[in-house]
Amino acid sequence: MTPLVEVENLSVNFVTRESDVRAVNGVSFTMMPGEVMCMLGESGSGKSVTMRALMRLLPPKRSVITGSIRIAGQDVLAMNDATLRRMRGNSVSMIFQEPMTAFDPVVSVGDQIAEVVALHRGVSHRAGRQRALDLFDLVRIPSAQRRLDAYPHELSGGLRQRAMIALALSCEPKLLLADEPTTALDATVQIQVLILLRRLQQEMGMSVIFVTHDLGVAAEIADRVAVMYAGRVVETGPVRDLLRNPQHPYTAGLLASTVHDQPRDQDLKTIPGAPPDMRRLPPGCSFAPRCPLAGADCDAGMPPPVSPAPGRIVRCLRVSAPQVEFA
Amino acid sequence: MSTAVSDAARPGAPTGATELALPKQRGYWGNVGYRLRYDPVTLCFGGLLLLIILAAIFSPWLAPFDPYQESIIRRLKPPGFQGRYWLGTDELGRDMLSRLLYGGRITLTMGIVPVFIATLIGGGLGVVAGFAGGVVNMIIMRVTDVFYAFPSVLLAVAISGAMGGGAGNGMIALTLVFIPPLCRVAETATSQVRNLDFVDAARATGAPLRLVLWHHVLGNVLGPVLIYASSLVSVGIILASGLSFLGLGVKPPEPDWGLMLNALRQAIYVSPLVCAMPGIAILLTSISMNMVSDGLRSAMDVRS
Amino acid sequence: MFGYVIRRLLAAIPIALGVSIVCFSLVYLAPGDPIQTLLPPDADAETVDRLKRLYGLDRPLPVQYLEWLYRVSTGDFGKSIASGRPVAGEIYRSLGNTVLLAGLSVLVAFSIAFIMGTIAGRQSGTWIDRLVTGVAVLGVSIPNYWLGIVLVIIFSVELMALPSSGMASDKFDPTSWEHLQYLVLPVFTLSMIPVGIIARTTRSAVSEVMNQEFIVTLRANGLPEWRVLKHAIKNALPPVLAVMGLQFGTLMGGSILVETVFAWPGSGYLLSKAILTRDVPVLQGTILVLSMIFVLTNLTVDLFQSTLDPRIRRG
Amino acid sequence: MAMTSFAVEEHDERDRGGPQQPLLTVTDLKKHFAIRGGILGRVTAQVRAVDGVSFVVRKGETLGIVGESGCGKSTVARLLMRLIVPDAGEQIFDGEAVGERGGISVAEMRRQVQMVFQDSASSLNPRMPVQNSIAFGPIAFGTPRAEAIGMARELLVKVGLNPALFGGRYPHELSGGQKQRINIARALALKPRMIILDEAVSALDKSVEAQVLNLLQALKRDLNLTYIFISHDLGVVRWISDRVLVMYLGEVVEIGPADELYNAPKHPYTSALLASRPALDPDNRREEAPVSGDPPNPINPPSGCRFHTRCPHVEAVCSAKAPMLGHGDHGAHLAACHMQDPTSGHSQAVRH
Repeated sequence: MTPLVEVENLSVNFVTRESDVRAVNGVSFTMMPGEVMCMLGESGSGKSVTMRALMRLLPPKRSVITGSIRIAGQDVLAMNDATLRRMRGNSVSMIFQEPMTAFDPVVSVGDQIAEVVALHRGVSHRAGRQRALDLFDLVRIPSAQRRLDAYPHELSGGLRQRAMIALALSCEPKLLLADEPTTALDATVQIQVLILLRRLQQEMGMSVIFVTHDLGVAAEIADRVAVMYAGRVVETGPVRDLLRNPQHPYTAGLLASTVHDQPRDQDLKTIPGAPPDMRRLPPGCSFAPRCPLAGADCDAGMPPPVSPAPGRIVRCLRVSAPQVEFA
Repeated sequence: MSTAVSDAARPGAPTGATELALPKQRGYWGNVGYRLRYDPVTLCFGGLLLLIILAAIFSPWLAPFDPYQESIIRRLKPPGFQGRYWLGTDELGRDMLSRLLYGGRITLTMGIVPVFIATLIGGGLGVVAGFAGGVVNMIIMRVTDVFYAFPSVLLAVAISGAMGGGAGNGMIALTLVFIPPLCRVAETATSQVRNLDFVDAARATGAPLRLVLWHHVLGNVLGPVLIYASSLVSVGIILASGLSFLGLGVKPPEPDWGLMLNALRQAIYVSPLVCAMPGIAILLTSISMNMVSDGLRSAMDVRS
Repeated sequence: MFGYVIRRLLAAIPIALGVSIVCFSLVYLAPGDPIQTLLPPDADAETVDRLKRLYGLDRPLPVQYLEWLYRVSTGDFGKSIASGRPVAGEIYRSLGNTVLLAGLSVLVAFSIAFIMGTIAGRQSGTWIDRLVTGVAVLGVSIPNYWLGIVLVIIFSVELMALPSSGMASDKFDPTSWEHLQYLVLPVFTLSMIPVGIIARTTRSAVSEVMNQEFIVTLRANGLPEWRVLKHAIKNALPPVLAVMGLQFGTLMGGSILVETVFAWPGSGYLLSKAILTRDVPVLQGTILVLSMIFVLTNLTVDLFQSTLDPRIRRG
Repeated sequence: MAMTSFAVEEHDERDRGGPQQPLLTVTDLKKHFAIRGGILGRVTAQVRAVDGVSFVVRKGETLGIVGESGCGKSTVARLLMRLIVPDAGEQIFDGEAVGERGGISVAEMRRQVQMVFQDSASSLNPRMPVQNSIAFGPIAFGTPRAEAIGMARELLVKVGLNPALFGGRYPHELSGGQKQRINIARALALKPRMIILDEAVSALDKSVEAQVLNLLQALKRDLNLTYIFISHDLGVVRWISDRVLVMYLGEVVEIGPADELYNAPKHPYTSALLASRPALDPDNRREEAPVSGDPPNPINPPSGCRFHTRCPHVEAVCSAKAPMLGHGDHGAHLAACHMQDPTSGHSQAVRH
């Protein structure tokens, strides 16, 4: 089987007069059709920027994208505008964190979906609305007919996100990019949306890249996890192995510091310090300043990727060392 | 010290170094000044504005002639006349340059004083309305709405027209015109700031209201109000000249720019260039004022 | 929606009453006895007394106000001191000309400024944005009475291409160039300020919308740029239309300077003549009518805005 | 540097009733926000943001409050600080009624109870160096300026920030975690006895969240503090709280000791909330959502038990009659559910 997504050495710089922010520095990964990959990382780690770079949605004047992106065999960075537009919303689509701001506030949700369907399928607006109705049933929006004419602000948070998913699935994409789609939702609604997405992914057989900062969400939905730190993928692997046996000190620290039924009378384990300033990255491994295992050799350069087990890639000089014990 | 959590993982780690290397701390106004220094357009117009204001202040020393000295023989002479009347003479033979310099004093005063007074009154009312909320807010804002329901030129003309014109009445009229918009801007800014958590946090200390207002609200409201007021100065100058142009402002023979424009209108067929001059003076002043105000606005925008 | 309309209408009533109080009190702002401002200066004492009783000036102020309000609402604005004719008729004759001038100016301004502002807002930060912003600043900085004079100097005095003032005849005929050419300079002059203001508003509204998240969604769904722009304009339009309505109202009252320059026989010109002759009944009546039109325009704009933006209706 | 000012005080003269007297007792707290509409702008609906909330906080404990957005937990925090005025309810602070004659004044109560807000950015004055923000409270109560700034710098050390590096900075020059440390320092400046933490760690990254939680626990030990910890994150609440209170649509549905409530929830809503947590184990994924739909709008909430529209155990009695939370000792595990009341007529009601 050929990979659906191949990203190689992707870098994104945001250039302003005052600074040059290196949001993504050399991200590489491949994805098979039908696979669900979670990009896991904290705010500012470059996961959302990577998503947007995949669809070339970053402001062209202020951002410089280098490296290569191939989706379904096509070179995304070399596409002309017309080809790019045919890809967007059609074979590749996207869901956003805040469905309130992701919909046009003055157009009804039904019309917004119909517009996209009509555009890509070349059908009438009426047929587009019919398709929107079917999609609303697919994502289990109750009283779908009535909700088609609702404006975004008239829907509850959970229904808005379901409508957003309906919009993203309207042209049966091969690849769905989901940028923290459940972060803004309440706990009881988040699990509903996660289960819905998992079911739809299996039924439609599409690939999903799911961006999140929440390990629990990753555990619920991912086949594979890529952990990002300071604009780099520091570790990838199958979700089970990675959560049970994290290799990179950052992944281990993140797992340890996530509050989940730890004993109450003990301090939580923490990663000291704060993520680096993306304008002034450390010379070597960007995690070295916070890492309990770091030594002088870590400042020499970015550690090369090593593979301690099949399907796993880690960028750390200490991976051959025994199990990382976190302070 | 048991509670302190170290910010650096290991001694001598680069974390500490990057924190020390942060840009110099300038504070808010320092930052505004820093940004303004790199904004050549605003600096240029700011310089021009300063020049105009200085010229107005020092007009008695700068003006080559008495601005009231009439002469029948040298009426409406073109610029450069006899090498001494650089900008020519007006319909009564008075030196244009001297009159424009002196006129700056009157016109600028007519434009700036009402804005200043209106900022104090309207801004104050707005802050009170915004912070107090409830009935006080309703009373102040409803009265404001009534005055807002007049087009500004019309209100200025109506009040000064009914009061019988004159520079003083003109300024009163303009002050009344400017109070409602300033009140609105101050009210909006105050009620926005009032709802921010840091004001709640300050109230939650149990500190007296006046201290919360003074330290946490005013400082954050002042910026938007001052920016707006500075943009009103240009409107003030145009409106004040307009009133004089209609015969409702400054009375002859005072050398006000608007009044000069009106008087010279009769002479457009004879000496069009001279006729255009007072207008150019008004235009240069108001455009520099607007540009400086815009520059300030973007320099004071914390987000960018 | 219906409730919203009724609430807006009801909210306009106190404002309209407030406006009428301000207009009523204009007479009392004038120095001296208000009766003097209503009479020619050479009137004898007996006439003064008779008129005082006639106008009810010997009664308490609130009573006077209510009587005045009643008279005004029946269309009786009193008689002009200068011409002796009823003020209502004078206003009626001039109002049409001002509506024509102000309406045309706002339409011209809107068409130019909306295109300018949209282009600038879409490409904020570029040289074209700076150019548009510069033109907009010029528009609001220029004293339009002076611009009128300059245009007269250029087009009437130097080029002799267009008439400098007045109107061809009392009856306006929009098909005749003879009539239309009198409009060219005043309309151009009067549209300068609204061009500046509308262009600025459009620019900031469009650039704000273009920075919103949903624009990314539209692009992420493969919509071509012109359709993205269509969505952006639909979002930016309500505030811009509100400003446009406001400008129409402002020009109705604010054309006084430009009408004076071009001797355009509108309500502003009427007002400026009334000021020179201290004709207070005309002054009061004209200002009342113009400000009421302003209140009505604002109300219309409000209601129109709510049909464009579904979020407003709830509030 | 003298460190005496924040050391543990053996005897706090403000402590009136001794360790047995609750620090805070809240009874039947209510706040309804009016929605105006219609032709005359009459009140057409009420948002029942907080509708009859009662609880007790003992000296030295941490009470966690959990619930989804719109359940009224943040409104409770602001009501307790009197940042908004309650419509009804009694609030007794260490034996004295707040804001009533013969009791304790609101200003005095505020000195002893402080609050940390969720949004670390907007809760600091952008035009003020952070040490001045910390010193504002003490200065307002008459501490000389220099002394208050000195105290502020000591507090910076206490929350793990170097005063020489951070004291003079403005909020926009700090990271989210650093800002939240400043907010904690500010809350400590008046030496309060109680701190209300309203989603204080929710906006932080996981790795920073754990640091701040450890800091909060350490401060509580060192300074004899009492916390009300409000959050939507069940894991965090369990770790930090001694007792937990669950809110749904403005009402308390369950209250009890943390471990008991987490291990054996009594209210179906609490069970659903706990079951909605992602599993952290890929082999044990949730197949079915515990409840469907969004939480209902707090405007005109459902009749009877407010959870009955989403509850898997719903019966006729649930929409007809509102269940009571009941009373019990401090530390009792109570739930407002008909299934807990043998006399309610619910078929699954517990038998005693």
